[in-house]
Amino acid sequence: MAHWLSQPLSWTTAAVFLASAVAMLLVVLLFVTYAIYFERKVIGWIQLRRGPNRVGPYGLLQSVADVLKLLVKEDVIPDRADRTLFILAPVIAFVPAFAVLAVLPFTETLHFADLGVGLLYYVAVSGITTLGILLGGWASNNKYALLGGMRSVAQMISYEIPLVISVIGVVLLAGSLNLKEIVAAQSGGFWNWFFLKQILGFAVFVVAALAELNRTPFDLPEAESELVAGYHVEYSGFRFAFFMLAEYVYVFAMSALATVLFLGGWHPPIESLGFVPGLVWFALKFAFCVFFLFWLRATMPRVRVDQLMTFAWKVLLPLALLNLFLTALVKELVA
Amino acid sequence: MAVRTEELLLNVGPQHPSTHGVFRLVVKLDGEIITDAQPVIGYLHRGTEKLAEDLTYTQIIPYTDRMDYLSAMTNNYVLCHAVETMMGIEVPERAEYLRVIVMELNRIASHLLWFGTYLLDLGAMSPFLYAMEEREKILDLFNELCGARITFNYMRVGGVKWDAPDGWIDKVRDFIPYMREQLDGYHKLVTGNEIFLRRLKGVGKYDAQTAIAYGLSGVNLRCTGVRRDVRKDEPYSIYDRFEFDVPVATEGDCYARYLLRMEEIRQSLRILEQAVAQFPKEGAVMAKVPRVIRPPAGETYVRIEAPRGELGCYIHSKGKDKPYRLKFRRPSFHNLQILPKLLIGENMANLVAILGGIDIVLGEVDC
Amino acid sequence: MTAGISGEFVAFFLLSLITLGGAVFMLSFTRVVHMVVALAFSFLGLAGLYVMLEAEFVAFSQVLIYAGAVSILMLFGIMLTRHDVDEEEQDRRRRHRTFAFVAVLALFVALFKGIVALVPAGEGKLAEANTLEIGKALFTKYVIPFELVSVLLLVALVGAIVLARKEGHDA
Amino acid sequence: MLGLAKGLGYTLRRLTEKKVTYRYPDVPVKMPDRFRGIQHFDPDKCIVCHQCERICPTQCINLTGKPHPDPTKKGKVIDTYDINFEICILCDLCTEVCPTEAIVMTNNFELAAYSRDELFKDREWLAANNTNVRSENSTNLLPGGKKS
Amino acid sequence: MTVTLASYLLVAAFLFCIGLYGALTKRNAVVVLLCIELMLNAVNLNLVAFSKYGPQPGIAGQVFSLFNITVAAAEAAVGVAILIALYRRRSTVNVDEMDTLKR
Amino acid sequence: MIEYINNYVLVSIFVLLGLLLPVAALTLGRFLRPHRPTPEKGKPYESGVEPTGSSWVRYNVRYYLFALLFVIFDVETVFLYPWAVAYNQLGLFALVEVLIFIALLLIGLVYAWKKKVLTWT
Repeated sequence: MAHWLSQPLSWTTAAVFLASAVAMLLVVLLFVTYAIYFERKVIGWIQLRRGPNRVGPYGLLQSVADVLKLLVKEDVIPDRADRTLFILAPVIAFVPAFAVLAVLPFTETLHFADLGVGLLYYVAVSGITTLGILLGGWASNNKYALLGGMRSVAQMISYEIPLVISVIGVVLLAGSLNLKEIVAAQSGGFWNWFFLKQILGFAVFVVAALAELNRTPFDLPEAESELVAGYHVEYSGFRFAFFMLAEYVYVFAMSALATVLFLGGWHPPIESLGFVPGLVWFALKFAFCVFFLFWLRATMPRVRVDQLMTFAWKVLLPLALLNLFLTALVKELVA
Repeated sequence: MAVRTEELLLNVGPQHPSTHGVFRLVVKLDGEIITDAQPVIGYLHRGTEKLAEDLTYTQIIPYTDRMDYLSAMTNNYVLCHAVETMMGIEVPERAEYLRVIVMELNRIASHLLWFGTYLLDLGAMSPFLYAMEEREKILDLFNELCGARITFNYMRVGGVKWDAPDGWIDKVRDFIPYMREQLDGYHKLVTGNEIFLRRLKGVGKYDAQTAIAYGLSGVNLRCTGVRRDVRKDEPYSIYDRFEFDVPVATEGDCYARYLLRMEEIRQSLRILEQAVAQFPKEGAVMAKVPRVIRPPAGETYVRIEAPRGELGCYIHSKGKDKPYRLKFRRPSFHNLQILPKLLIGENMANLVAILGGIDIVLGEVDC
Repeated sequence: MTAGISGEFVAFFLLSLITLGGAVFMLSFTRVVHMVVALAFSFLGLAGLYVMLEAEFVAFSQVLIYAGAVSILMLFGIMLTRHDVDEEEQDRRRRHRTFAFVAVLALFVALFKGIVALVPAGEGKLAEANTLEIGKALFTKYVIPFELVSVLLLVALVGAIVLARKEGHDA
Repeated sequence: MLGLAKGLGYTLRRLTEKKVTYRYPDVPVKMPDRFRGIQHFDPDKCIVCHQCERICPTQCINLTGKPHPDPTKKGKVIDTYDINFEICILCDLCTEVCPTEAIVMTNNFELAAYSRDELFKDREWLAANNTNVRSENSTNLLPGGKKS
Repeated sequence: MTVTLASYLLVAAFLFCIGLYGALTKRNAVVVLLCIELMLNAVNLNLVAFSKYGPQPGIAGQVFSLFNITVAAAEAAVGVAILIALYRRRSTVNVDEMDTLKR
Repeated sequence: MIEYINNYVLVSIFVLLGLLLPVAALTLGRFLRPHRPTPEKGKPYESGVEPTGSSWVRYNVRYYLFALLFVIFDVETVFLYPWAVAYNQLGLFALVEVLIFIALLLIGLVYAWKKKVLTWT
């Protein structure tokens, strides 16, 4: 990709870019399909069930069937809803989810846009999804949806702050916002990976990322036992699918981001294991992150909304700032 | 003119995932704070008590199955117990042991289901399925004993319908250590979980006086420090033969109720252990009763300790084969009354924790 | 980069269209929530223009703060107040509007003349290490404004809390 | 934090345990002998004593008798016998009172139907439902508790 | 057809004028706030444009636009807060009715 | 410069593709899915009963306060990023500056904390 990025823009390069983006889209869709399948399987196994096993061999086509069902499902828009925003909201939620993938590097060579401000791009663009969720909740003209929307937004904005501050520690160590350079700064064994040097920042990042993803134990926005389904109560068919898709694309993006920022990206844990391709290492770490999310979901109860907000501002934010200060201080003293 | 947040009138239920059946709660919200809560019941009303006036006593038994459908055995028992008291029937030893065994098993099954659904309300999915698996084992035992898994129709005036099949008692015996082990697992998975603790501790608190004033019973009363258990205080059946404790807590919050229910499972296992050990080898399971059951004219009220609290049965007989008036004191109905008081001023997120903590069964509330 | 209309121009045209379209729609919508959404699009278009001007960092700060944060703040502000106000116009308002329109038009004409008269100036190279440059400038040349920013933020935070909070007490 | 870690450990350990779900439609569920499924009715045994009809708490059993075709024999034989499974609560009381075991329980329980009308089962259907018939029937109710 | 400084400045001027017009004519205080944001953004665009094409191209324009964003954010925050406070008192968001100081 | 342009071309392709997918899928779905509206389907869900009152009500101010904190701290992070990137070349003085900067904002946070803005109830 680096080769194509340094070529002057022509129809050929544009076509290559387009092809790569389409490929990425397909990969992501495939990931989402099987992430949902895998999630259901893992949770099923943990709960002594078999998980989906009806559609296709081992239930492998279950998610495909689900998507097809959503596609042919009647699309109901409530009469009193704000039609325009109701239609627009899932799109607003999904587009940034896909757009953030443009900056994630998977290996030294396999990456897309190599922005100088990659991390900021991720943080900024992912913030727009919040808007989609709020609009979706509001446009439905449903009390549960409004409550859910308000809650999710309050939660997502509260945790965005610790999230963005916790990664500043990484930026300090790497001296760049470029994700490729951040990974490059972690080469040479797992003791150089930032999750060790940034253990506090990593902890804050994990918690805040979970909350940003609306995953258990922070899945309040769609707390089905209280708010039924949260902001997307009124959504059905493919409009609902796009909220869902956005959520899982963020699972992909956030796991990849965690791998890049803290788990050393494509670097092997020990130098001598360098003969294994970087993509494999990346995939392994990435898969672990994804599995961790599912594992948590099978274990944890849900946090209560007031405790959630308090926790973000009173615990995580000070911790993130402390981490930032300590990192800078250590760096100053060591250098 | 002070204008502030408008109040949001929200219907929680009847079609809502965490109202445990068809229960409706009209909630007024200020932001996420509940300013008023109005329970609406009756979506499951079947008029059991009125229907009973037109049924013979044997025919009423299947109806009691459907009151508290999570612990039908105790419901079966309370009716039979009331009629037996009126008619002065002596129930054979073996039948009494079978009754105690199934009632305690049913208490465990009921608490397990509560545990599972409560955790589901709180957002944890796995405990539900684990609890269901253990409950399944109990239901299988029931299935083998009386051919049904929920609506047993097992007890009869004067005894029980079926004797235990061969090897059934051994299966119950094997179940006890298994259940103990699983219970330890639950504690590992749930009880120490900080998120869980923070959601329950101090939530839905009330004191003993309030509890008594509202007529609460069972765990909902015992969590405030009142040691009241009909099995101990007015032993019925053969409960005076067993050694067991009545767990009591003083906090009066949801966490205390959780711990008590879990401890009650342990105590029930203790009773089961003793009952299985003392189980008579031989004997009838049915007393000699007249072909047509006609309690003498008069009234009687008996009470027993159901999983949800004090279950009472009042019979007014005119000497006919059908009751003149039949009334059940259903613990869920009485326990539910405190709900609005607990909810007002609480956070919306605590709603399910409090509602679930009371442990109601709508079949029993509406009856 | 091909002949004829350059890609740069197409991008500029589209982004300006989004920006100005968002702004115009903002004025013409009747629902306040729609206005905020239109404005958010306008902000995004502006961020695109910043990218074209090789100000990556400013561009994504714009996305982060405006499209992400300020829009949400505004939406919350709307949801906290009565927002279904129709902007129905009375005669008095119409006169006022006409007057405002003429004044704004005059201003635009003046600005237009000024801009057209502008001598094209040199073009700087900024793209490399944009963030680093900003960081260096911020912490050497502009230390005082930077610290003032924190004071401003503090004052805004405290002031807004004082103004908006209340409900907790007298409710 | 320790509690969370403990819980995670617990779930991880259960991940590899044997699964407990039934493969229900593929592998039929074996119900114990006493299971109360759908009744089997044997018209030849029926003496038209109406006891089952009378004991039924929901009055879902309807039966009519006719004079015995063999005029030398006294009593009646069964003419129609219907159970309305829309309201039947499977309480098992009918089999309990039947003196001749004409109506007995089977282990079959699959009653799902697309129409309510299909739930109205007549004599022929009930007679044809003769698989998995329960072996023990109501004998336990006799005082003295002799097991069958 | 190339994009010059003037193009950016024109867009900014247009944006500024839309904002100004809205701020002068709209009665809903929230909308007025939005219009002010728009005007500030127009200024920002100018700053960034000058930082690339100005007489002295340099990072200063971008730094100042950052400051400007900050000011705008603070303004929005306080503006909405004032709005809420006023609304609570007067139950309206109509700027024409917020004229206590005139009386 | 070429790389800069190419990067953003790629980003815009991603954005466009992200837009295209929902539009295409929803348009495709329009031909596949049934459309039989009934008045009941158009009603908002409220646990199976008729909803009472509109849901577009004025909402609790608490949400605004969190949004306010969010905006303020978001702006703060915008200034922290360049600092973190340039820290290698700036040294101790910049650290002190940032400390003052963070300290001032922490005062704001503590103020909010004291005024019970951060507690939900």
